[in-house]
Amino acid sequence: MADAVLRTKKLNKSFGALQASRDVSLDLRPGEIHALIGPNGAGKSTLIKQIAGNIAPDSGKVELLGRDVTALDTVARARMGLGRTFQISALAMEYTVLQNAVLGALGGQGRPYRLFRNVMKDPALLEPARDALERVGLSDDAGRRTADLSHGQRRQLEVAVALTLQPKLFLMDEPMAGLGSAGSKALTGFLDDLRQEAPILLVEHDMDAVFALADRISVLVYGQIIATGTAADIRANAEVRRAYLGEEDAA
Amino acid sequence: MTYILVLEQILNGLQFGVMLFLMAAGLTLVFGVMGLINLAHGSLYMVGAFAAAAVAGWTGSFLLALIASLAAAAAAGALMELVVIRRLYRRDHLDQVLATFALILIFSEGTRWLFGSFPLFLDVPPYLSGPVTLPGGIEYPLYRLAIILIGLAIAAGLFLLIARTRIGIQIRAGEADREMIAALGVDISKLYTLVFALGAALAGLAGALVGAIQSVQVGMGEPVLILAFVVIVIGGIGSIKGALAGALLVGMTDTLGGVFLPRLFTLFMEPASAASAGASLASMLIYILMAGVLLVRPSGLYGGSA
Amino acid sequence: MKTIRMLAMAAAVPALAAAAQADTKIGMITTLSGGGAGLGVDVRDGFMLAIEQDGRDGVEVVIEDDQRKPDAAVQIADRMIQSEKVDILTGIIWSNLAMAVVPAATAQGVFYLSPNAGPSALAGKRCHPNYFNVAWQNDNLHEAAGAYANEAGLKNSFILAPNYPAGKDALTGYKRMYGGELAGEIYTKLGQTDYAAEIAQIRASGADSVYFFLPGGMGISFLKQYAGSGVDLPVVGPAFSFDQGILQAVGDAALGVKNTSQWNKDIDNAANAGFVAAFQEKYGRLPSLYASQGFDTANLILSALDKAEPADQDAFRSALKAAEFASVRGDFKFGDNHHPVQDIYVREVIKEGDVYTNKIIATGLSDHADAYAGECKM
Amino acid sequence: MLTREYMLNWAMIAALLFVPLAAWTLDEPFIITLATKAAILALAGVGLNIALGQGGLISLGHAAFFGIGGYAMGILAAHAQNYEPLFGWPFLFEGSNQMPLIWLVAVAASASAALVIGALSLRTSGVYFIMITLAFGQMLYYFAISWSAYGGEDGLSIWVRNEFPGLNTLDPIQFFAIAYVILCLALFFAARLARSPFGLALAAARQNEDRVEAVGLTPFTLRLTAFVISGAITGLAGALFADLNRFVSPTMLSWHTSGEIMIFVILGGVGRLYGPVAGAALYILLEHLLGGISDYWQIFLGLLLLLIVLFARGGLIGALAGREKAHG
Repeated sequence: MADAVLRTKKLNKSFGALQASRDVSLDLRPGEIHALIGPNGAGKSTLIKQIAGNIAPDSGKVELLGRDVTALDTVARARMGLGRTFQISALAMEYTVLQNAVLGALGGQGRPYRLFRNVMKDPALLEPARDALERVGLSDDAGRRTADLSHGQRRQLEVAVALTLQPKLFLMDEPMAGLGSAGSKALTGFLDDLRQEAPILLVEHDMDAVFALADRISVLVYGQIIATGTAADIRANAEVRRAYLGEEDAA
Repeated sequence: MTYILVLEQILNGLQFGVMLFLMAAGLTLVFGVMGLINLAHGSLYMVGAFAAAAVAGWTGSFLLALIASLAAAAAAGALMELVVIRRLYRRDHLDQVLATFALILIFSEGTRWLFGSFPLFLDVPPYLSGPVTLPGGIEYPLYRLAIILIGLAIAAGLFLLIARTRIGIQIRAGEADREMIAALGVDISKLYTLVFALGAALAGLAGALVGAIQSVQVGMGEPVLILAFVVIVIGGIGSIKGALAGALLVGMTDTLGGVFLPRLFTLFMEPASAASAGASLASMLIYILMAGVLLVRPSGLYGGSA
Repeated sequence: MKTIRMLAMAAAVPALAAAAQADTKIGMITTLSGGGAGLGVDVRDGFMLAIEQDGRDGVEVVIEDDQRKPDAAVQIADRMIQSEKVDILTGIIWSNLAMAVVPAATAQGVFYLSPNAGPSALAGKRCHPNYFNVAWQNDNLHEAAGAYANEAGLKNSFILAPNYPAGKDALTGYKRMYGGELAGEIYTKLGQTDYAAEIAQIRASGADSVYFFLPGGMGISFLKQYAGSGVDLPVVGPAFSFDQGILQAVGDAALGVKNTSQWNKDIDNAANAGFVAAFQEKYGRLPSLYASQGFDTANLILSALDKAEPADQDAFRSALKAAEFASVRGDFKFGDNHHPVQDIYVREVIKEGDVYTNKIIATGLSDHADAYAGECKM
Repeated sequence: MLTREYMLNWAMIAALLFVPLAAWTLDEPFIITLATKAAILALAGVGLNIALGQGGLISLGHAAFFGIGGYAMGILAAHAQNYEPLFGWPFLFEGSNQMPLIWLVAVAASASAALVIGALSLRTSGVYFIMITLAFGQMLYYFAISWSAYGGEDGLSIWVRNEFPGLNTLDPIQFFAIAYVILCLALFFAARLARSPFGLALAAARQNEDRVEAVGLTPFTLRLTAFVISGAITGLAGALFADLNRFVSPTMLSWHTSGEIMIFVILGGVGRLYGPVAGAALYILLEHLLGGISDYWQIFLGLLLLLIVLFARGGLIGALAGREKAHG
């Protein structure tokens, strides 16, 4: 699988006595949705942060598009084509929806050091921004203040901003959270199509969505990947049922 | 340069550091628990010194003067918290800076209005005046020795207070998580007033102790305030341990730098300009120290997050 | 139109709204708020005492607070010159403020009489016909101290001052007259309040005496800490750290210290006796050095006004230069650079009843002029 | 888009022009001087506001740039007046009393200082950033106090104001015109900057650092650029301020000056484009009016400031123009 878009090799990360990642190796192939699931505290956030470049692993490697990026920061990885949405919306709350999307387009374009041009009148930025909003269904809200959006709308905007970057892959941290069943369904349909554009590494708690969408699923427990496979494989995996689904049922 | 001189200077640095700690402790507590930048902390130092000078003038008792300084500064602190400060907890640092800057103006000019423009008199009591001879033949002022001991005792007391008492637990809880402490059923506004008054009392005591060997005058708090900020930033804001480490570091650096830098410069300059150039560098030294510490540890020596 | 203008003035300059037509306008810029306000208050009170005693019509004094900020002082001076059209400016306490205000003011044709600050530049290269110093050139008191040290047989002085121009001038002035060895020379941080480190160095230096220039609170701190240190070398200083206002805050620590001054309340002449009594009666406190300087400055102006109008610049200048007034210092005359040529005394701090004060014990320098007069081309 | 804030801004900038013009016809030069001071301090505030309001960088060390600008003026002018060459290599330079050249040097010097101070300080954030900028300011302050070649704490006095081609700068109204035009240019520049791609990214970094990184932009360089621009404008204001007083001293570098510039910004309203203009004008007016009331006027100043912080949130413009609307 030399053509994996993203690959982690034996990532290890400890915080004091707590080992948050234990020999984590996974990959993301073109055209797929690879879901990462696991109970709270399993180390999903830590893993995401190592992939995005917020924290450095103690050992192991992260490869993006075949290149070792372990030493690169988040900005460099974003520029290489890593489009990311956050678990807790990371948006400029004082801005309008459109401004947030334009910010994404500006990042994608990579030329922020222009001091005079009116950014909100630049067609090269406005067009991709409006397109992205259209695709996630936020066109009508383009002029609203982001802080005034509902929780679900903010998730949609996160996705739209990631779209403006025209990324080579998506890293989505619980995009369904707080969306409600209708919204969740709509986004599921959207992601279903999106995988053709770029593969998605999806961290998600909404099991319906995961099993509906994922080509492959990896299960993380206590910092370790205990199984990787198709939805059917995972459903059938006894260890997963014991370690993870069992707990879910009990809760 | 004899070893006695070096030892004496180390004691001086220690004494200065201990004094800074009394100022910095309140500042860092208030920041750690309430998230507040209080520029008016220096005014409380001044209030303590003026209260002590006034009471010493009336009664002639230094002990009463110290008690008065604690009481007056605590009262002024509590009043300040009740009337102004508690409206600022939810504001950003900018509003806090401006409001407490305004408090400096009010306190300074108010004090001048009450006590006049000339410095007040406050002296070391007879039983603490004069030098003592320490082991090793160092002659050292008894009063400064007393300051070191009082300061260290208070530092120990503070650590005990925070580690062992109910209030200490609440303070630590408040630093960690403000919502949680309310959930514990603690009357948070009372706790805040208490913490603020405690910090104020320490500042007031520092003002009184220092006032006896310095000049009790309007504006005396400001240079100390800046130093106290340097201390807590070096130590890591919110950390009492950091405040102590920072205070001693700043005290030593300032004292020893002032003594030894000019001497160092005489190695390659003529005496008069060496004295002047060395003194220039010495006056910038603690700021260089602070910038250096922050460059290596952006949240100070014992700081978690800003 | 006229009403509008009056309103505009009233709105902008309330302190001056009541300004009546006066023949001679004197602008006083001095420090009345914040740290150091005590000096400005004394200069003002001494000055106004003389104006009131004189009681003549046609002299108006406008007083403004400079907050000890150079830019504030410059702007007040601009206003007084441009809007108020003052004839004479005075009042500045600090050298740095004087350096900011005086050159521009005299260049605009106004007279400036300094009641306190005497930076060396204004006595030498930058001297100006319209600038008169009624107090001293900054080095004077230090030079007298150096001369006194020789006379007292001091051979190994330890000297210290803050690290800023006046501090360097002070030590330079002392060394100019002093003939002995230096056990040490230290520049401290401006505004420093703790002198433990310096005192330890003094103790270790083997000096036979200490000379210090630490104005304001710095001096109070130094003296208290020195007294508690057990070092008992004789201390000499300029009058600034032993003045009436400050002395009460130093207390016993200052007793017996020798200091140099061009004035003291026990100088024996009628003008001085009258001044001391009147000042005490009016303000309820003993006058300070600064008050005496303010008082002399006012009387000098009044004496010149007897002879000429400020508008007649040449005549008024000669009248000032003549200095025919009853100075509380006794004899007083100006040198060619318009700085005083005067006696400088050595005083000792004593206690009179409950009040700490000074008495003259010797004359440090007689008819002393400053060292920069030669550089003044006027 | 005729919002109240928009109209208020025009009213303010018009008032700042009208008052000195009126004073000029009424022959009240001092009011012109006050207006000039307000314009220059507002300019310093406009500079700080780029870092503070747009970038969210609470710098308590902007006096450093203000002072560097001031000393650039003082040193160039002093050498020009005394005919003492500033340096003889690589070419002979005798200083200058031409304002345009002085401004250029002031901007270059303060921008370089901001580059160094910013590059070091921006490694920290929050209160630590406030304090480290303060520390750098204090270093320069103490350095200037003991730098005897240029007057130390006595400062550096130049006897006449520097020259500007075609104008008589000693005439208060003409000097005011210079300051006013520069202020307007700076306001125009700041407004363009806020709406530019750079401004969008900078303000986004203030609101959410993660977001900016995730779209592939580096908050550090955005902030450093803002800090340098901010320092350069404040430095230019410093050069003008020194020329207004024909004097420069370490006071310009003290932390009080940093605090005052910050007060102008907060008084007017943080992040409001014209906030510093409103703030500086109000502060100078208060200082001037209260100064006549009593020796203890600073008590009233303090009380007023306190009331404004506590009860007029969003500063003067916030109180008059209402809550800030979403951008764009």
